[in-house]
Amino acid sequence: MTNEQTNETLLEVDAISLSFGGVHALVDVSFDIRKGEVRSIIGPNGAGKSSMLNVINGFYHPQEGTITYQGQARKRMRPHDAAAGGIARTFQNIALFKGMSTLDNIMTGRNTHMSKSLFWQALRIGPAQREEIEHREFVEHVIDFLEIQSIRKTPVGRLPYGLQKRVELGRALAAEPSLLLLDEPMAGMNLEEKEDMSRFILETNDEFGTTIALIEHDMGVVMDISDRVVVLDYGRKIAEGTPEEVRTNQSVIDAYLGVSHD
Amino acid sequence: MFYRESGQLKSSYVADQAMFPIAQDRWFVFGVLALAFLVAPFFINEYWANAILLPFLVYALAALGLNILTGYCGQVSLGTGAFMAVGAYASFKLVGFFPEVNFLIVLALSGVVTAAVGMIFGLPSLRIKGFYLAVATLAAQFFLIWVFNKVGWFYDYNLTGMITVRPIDFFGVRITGPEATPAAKYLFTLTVVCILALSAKNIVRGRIGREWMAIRDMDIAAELIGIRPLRAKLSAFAVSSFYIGVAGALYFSIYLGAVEPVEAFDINQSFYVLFIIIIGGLGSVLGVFLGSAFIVLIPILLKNIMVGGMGFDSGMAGHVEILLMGMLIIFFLIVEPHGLARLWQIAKEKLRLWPFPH
Amino acid sequence: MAFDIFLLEVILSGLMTGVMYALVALGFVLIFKASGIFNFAQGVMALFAALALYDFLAEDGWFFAVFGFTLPVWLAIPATIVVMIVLAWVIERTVLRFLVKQNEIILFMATIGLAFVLEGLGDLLFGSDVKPLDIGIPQGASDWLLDSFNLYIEQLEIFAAGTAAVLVAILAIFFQRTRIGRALRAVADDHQAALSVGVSLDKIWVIVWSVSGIVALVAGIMWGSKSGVQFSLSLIALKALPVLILGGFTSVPGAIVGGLIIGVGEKLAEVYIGPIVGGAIENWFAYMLALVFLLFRPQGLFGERIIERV
Amino acid sequence: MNLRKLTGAAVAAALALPMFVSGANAYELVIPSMDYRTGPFAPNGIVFANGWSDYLTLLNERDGGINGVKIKNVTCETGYNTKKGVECYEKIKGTPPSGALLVQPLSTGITYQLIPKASVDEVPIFSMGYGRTSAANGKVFPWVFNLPATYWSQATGLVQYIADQEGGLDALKGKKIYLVYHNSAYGKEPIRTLEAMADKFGYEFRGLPVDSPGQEQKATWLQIRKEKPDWVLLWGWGVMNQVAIKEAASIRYPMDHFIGVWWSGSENDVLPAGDAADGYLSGAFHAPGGGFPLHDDIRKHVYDKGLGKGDRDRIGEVLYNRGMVGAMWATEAVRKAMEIHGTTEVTGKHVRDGFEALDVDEARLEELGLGGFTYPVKITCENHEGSGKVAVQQWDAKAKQWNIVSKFYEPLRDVTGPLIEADSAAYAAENNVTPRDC
Repeated sequence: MTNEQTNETLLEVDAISLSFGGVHALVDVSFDIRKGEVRSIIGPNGAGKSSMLNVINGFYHPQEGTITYQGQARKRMRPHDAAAGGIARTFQNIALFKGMSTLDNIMTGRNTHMSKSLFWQALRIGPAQREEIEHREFVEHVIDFLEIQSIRKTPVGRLPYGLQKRVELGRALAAEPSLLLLDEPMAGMNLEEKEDMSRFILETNDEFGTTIALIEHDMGVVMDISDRVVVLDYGRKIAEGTPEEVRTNQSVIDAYLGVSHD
Repeated sequence: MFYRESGQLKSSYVADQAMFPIAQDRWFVFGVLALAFLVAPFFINEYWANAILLPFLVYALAALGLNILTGYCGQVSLGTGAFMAVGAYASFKLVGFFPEVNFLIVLALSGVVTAAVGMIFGLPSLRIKGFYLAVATLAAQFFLIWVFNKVGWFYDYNLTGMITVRPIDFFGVRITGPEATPAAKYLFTLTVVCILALSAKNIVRGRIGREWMAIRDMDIAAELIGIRPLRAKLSAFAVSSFYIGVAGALYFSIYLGAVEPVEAFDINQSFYVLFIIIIGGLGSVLGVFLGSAFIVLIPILLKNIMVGGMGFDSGMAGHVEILLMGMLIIFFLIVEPHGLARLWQIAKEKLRLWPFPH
Repeated sequence: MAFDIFLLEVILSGLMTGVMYALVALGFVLIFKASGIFNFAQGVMALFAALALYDFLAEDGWFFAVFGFTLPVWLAIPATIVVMIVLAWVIERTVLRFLVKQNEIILFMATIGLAFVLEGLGDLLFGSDVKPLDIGIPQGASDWLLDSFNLYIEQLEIFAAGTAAVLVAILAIFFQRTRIGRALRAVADDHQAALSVGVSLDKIWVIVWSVSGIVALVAGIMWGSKSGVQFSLSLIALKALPVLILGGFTSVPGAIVGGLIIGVGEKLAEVYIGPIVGGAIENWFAYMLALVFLLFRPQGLFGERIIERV
Repeated sequence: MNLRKLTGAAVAAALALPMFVSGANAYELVIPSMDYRTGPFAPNGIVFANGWSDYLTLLNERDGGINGVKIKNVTCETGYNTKKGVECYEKIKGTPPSGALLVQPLSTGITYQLIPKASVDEVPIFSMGYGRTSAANGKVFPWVFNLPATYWSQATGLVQYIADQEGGLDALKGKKIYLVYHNSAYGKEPIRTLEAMADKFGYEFRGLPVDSPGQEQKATWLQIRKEKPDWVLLWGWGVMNQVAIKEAASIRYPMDHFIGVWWSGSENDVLPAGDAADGYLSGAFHAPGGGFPLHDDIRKHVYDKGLGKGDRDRIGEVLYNRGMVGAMWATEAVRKAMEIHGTTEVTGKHVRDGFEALDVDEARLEELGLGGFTYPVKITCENHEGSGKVAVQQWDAKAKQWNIVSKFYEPLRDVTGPLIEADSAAYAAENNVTPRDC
């Protein structure tokens, strides 16, 4: 489906177990994400999908297992290491900075690429000024790409839901991520918005070669745009494979149809 | 009709990122500054300097500091009074040690000392949030004031426990004490406040400012996109305390000239500065000036109207003044909870559309 | 006097003082729990309540000026409660209902405005003199304890402790057993839920501010009996803040336990560490103590745990 | 009650308006009052300010002012707050036509603000018994007058009173004298003097600070109960006084061994404690009570005309008398200034000279209707304090009145002298002041 796909592994989670005070959110989950692919994580509510993303970018610290990212194995990821290493994400419940404009929100995505000291920023001449302009240019590309030029200076708190989701994607893209984690980017959208969003995701994957890990409930979308799918249920991996393989997998069907666990 | 941005196309990002992208705004600000720097000094008398403009400027600066922490970074602090005291005592000791050093450098160093102290007391912000943090900063407030009151070294072991400013010249012009002219005190303070306000505006619209706002709006999300909460919060505490420290040094050296820690820097001071930023507008540089004008000037105005204009007894006027002040605060909060800065903005938006209603 | 008796005395006095703090802190907790408002005016409300009570009792008050007689204590207290309920209603009508759903710091600021209004109003209505408040609460050392055990405990504070116990019991019954109380607890958890119980939000706010006003009256009586009713009474709020953070903003038992810990802690510090470092450390010590607790439990001793989600 | 006064004030103001217009051209003597009728210390501030203003009103009503020149009493509310005090001072100092002839800042903090300004603005500061003690040294502080007695003089006076009760200064050896003080510059003021005397007379001294405002003093009084000092001195203000007296009563500390500074000895301080305060002592430099001929004049010329600032039945309270006597000294200084300079159109500069030549002796007090009310005050170029004497008064809870129970003690100049010298020298050095010759 995508042209730049290779078999090189970008991220590998190995035997991850995560629990909160006796509640097992993830149990012995292992899978990998290859460079350049769109990898979907699906499963019923409460299957542990978001927890999985939170483990990958270091918000949750699993009790067991390792995460290998770009060849480097870690017991636990730390959020700013993840960000610095090129993992960016969007959130299930929009986590934009509501008091800031669209532009500023997306600019925060560039933060890990900026370095000029407080002193220069206070003066805002020379290096700090140049740095600001340079990153502004990049952000303008993202804005153009997502077709949100007209809301550039609007505080995001005032934007409709669909646009907020788009801005959030923009913030993640601005970081020029190697791995983009998308947590239900299309939840609550109408058909047209979903189509737009699918297009952006695919183009991102195509044009920039960004690897994408996607959580999505809309099976149609998942089957359309994913290269490979991993299915979680009650914190365990129950299936993995191409969309077709997963679609026909009996335990996946059971999980979605709500067949009771013994 | 005349106030609008149409026709003012930006051809570069520099122009688009300018502090006042709309030309009329720019001219307005230049006009105010020209008035403040070039005209006001010729008309200023002691009453205007000591009772109105100096407190207005000094509190605006302190509020700017607090607004960086509270308005931009979302960390509520009630330790402002004590941090002002740190700045004041630092400047007092520094002038004592190095009487020849330029006062601007003394001010900067006082700010740095305060920044260091502020960072220490900012450490709990990593674990403690919201009003819990606000009340925790009261620990700083009470502890620091106790130290300045108790440890003789800070007040040079004098018999009174008060510190009095030494005569200080700035490039040959006396700026402290009663011999300084009102114009000299005012211009010096105005210059410092303008430079620092400009820097603050630059900082808050750059990377660090965005980090602070990100932490304020959603600290977890900020952390997940790679902002380190520790660094962002502590840098906010440091910059904020720097400003408050400089404000404290000016408050002591130029505005009051003699202070006693218990009264001059007490908890009311902390609340006072907090009022300014809330009334003025959280997260707005313009807001601190509007807020400071409101909180510093309205009581004086009310008092002068009631005592001077209406012949009230001064005590009665005092009670009515408190009552009215409270009502005004509530009134403005109801009209515009986001402060005077937002009101100003709304007024401008209306003006932009004028004379058409929509 | 044996040393250990002195230690006991310090601890007991600390506990008693802690109860006095807790009485003030309780008012904060009630309002914060039900509406998320950090009510800065709580101290001034205590002052206002005490002033109103004094007015019903004294011959130089408005009540006497208008009606020509004063009220006995047992009538004056209910009358003051009515005043506080009216006050709560007025506050809801003129301030709170316009600020629903605002950011907590805005609401906080509004209560500061309210504090100014009440302060100015109190001064204008009742004057700023010190008013001795004596409603028959025993005061001075407990003779029996002092004579038989050489143990000094202030009677007023024993009385305050008893009152606090009764007050907390009543509050507990109110919250657990009455329909309105349950609605109040619901509103603390979720405003929508409260609406579905069929109690309107403005009514709930009036009730909670009334209850808090009554608690303020109790605090005002105790502190006013101690020092006379005067403006400084409103400043006891500052003594309640460390209690509040230590106990948690949302917990009634937290206010009591927090008060006891702060009371004992600061007294021990002042008596045993104070002389070494120069004294007057109890104020900041209380805050430091609270701060240390917070570092281990950021939501206070009994506060609701803050769960972070994305 | 106060709203009623508000209406009264408005009416009075309306009536007064034409008067101002008609008298616009006449020279007036501007004597300001920096009051505090709001804030935590208002209960005390109000009474003092009433005494001060009523006396000035009396002079206008009875005598037509001072030597025929009307007094213009400008009031300004400070709330006992330094910043408001600065605003007030700047506002009133230039009041036409005379400019402020003197200021009575009524707060330690504000006084310290104004001390350096006084010489530049040529407005004498009359910090009556408070403020900077070393300002008694007229060589360094030509514009500041802290008559009739400083805190340091008072501390030595109170210790002498203690010595008298114990049987002489020698008997102080081994006694314990504790000080409970307001933890501020004001409260810390007597510590050096008390320490110096402790070295000299061999008593044991300890200071117990209480943070402002001071509603909670349990820890302090538990320590006193445990260590049982022979005498306790109190340097408090506002609510701290009331609580301290109550706490002392609660631990059954003997009230007649408990002495307050003169700011801790008013009706406000003892009334809330009721009978328990009986026997409590405090410093005083003037008599309590409202039975002096001057009080009668105030009732007749001020209150009967409805011009009184306060309640009629509070005339003669301790702080009322203090405000009144302060206004008396201030106006006597103005009178003296007129005499020296031979003009009735005096300015602040003249009044400074008037203060420096102030000499209110027994005979003059008698004339003023204050015979025996206080002791004679004589100011010189180098001594701005005067005789510095202090007596002790005692509260009689039954009769609800204060009574002077001791003689007036001369200060121990050998104790205070060197301290004043040292502190004023330090001030002179810090501020490049060259002490003048006297």
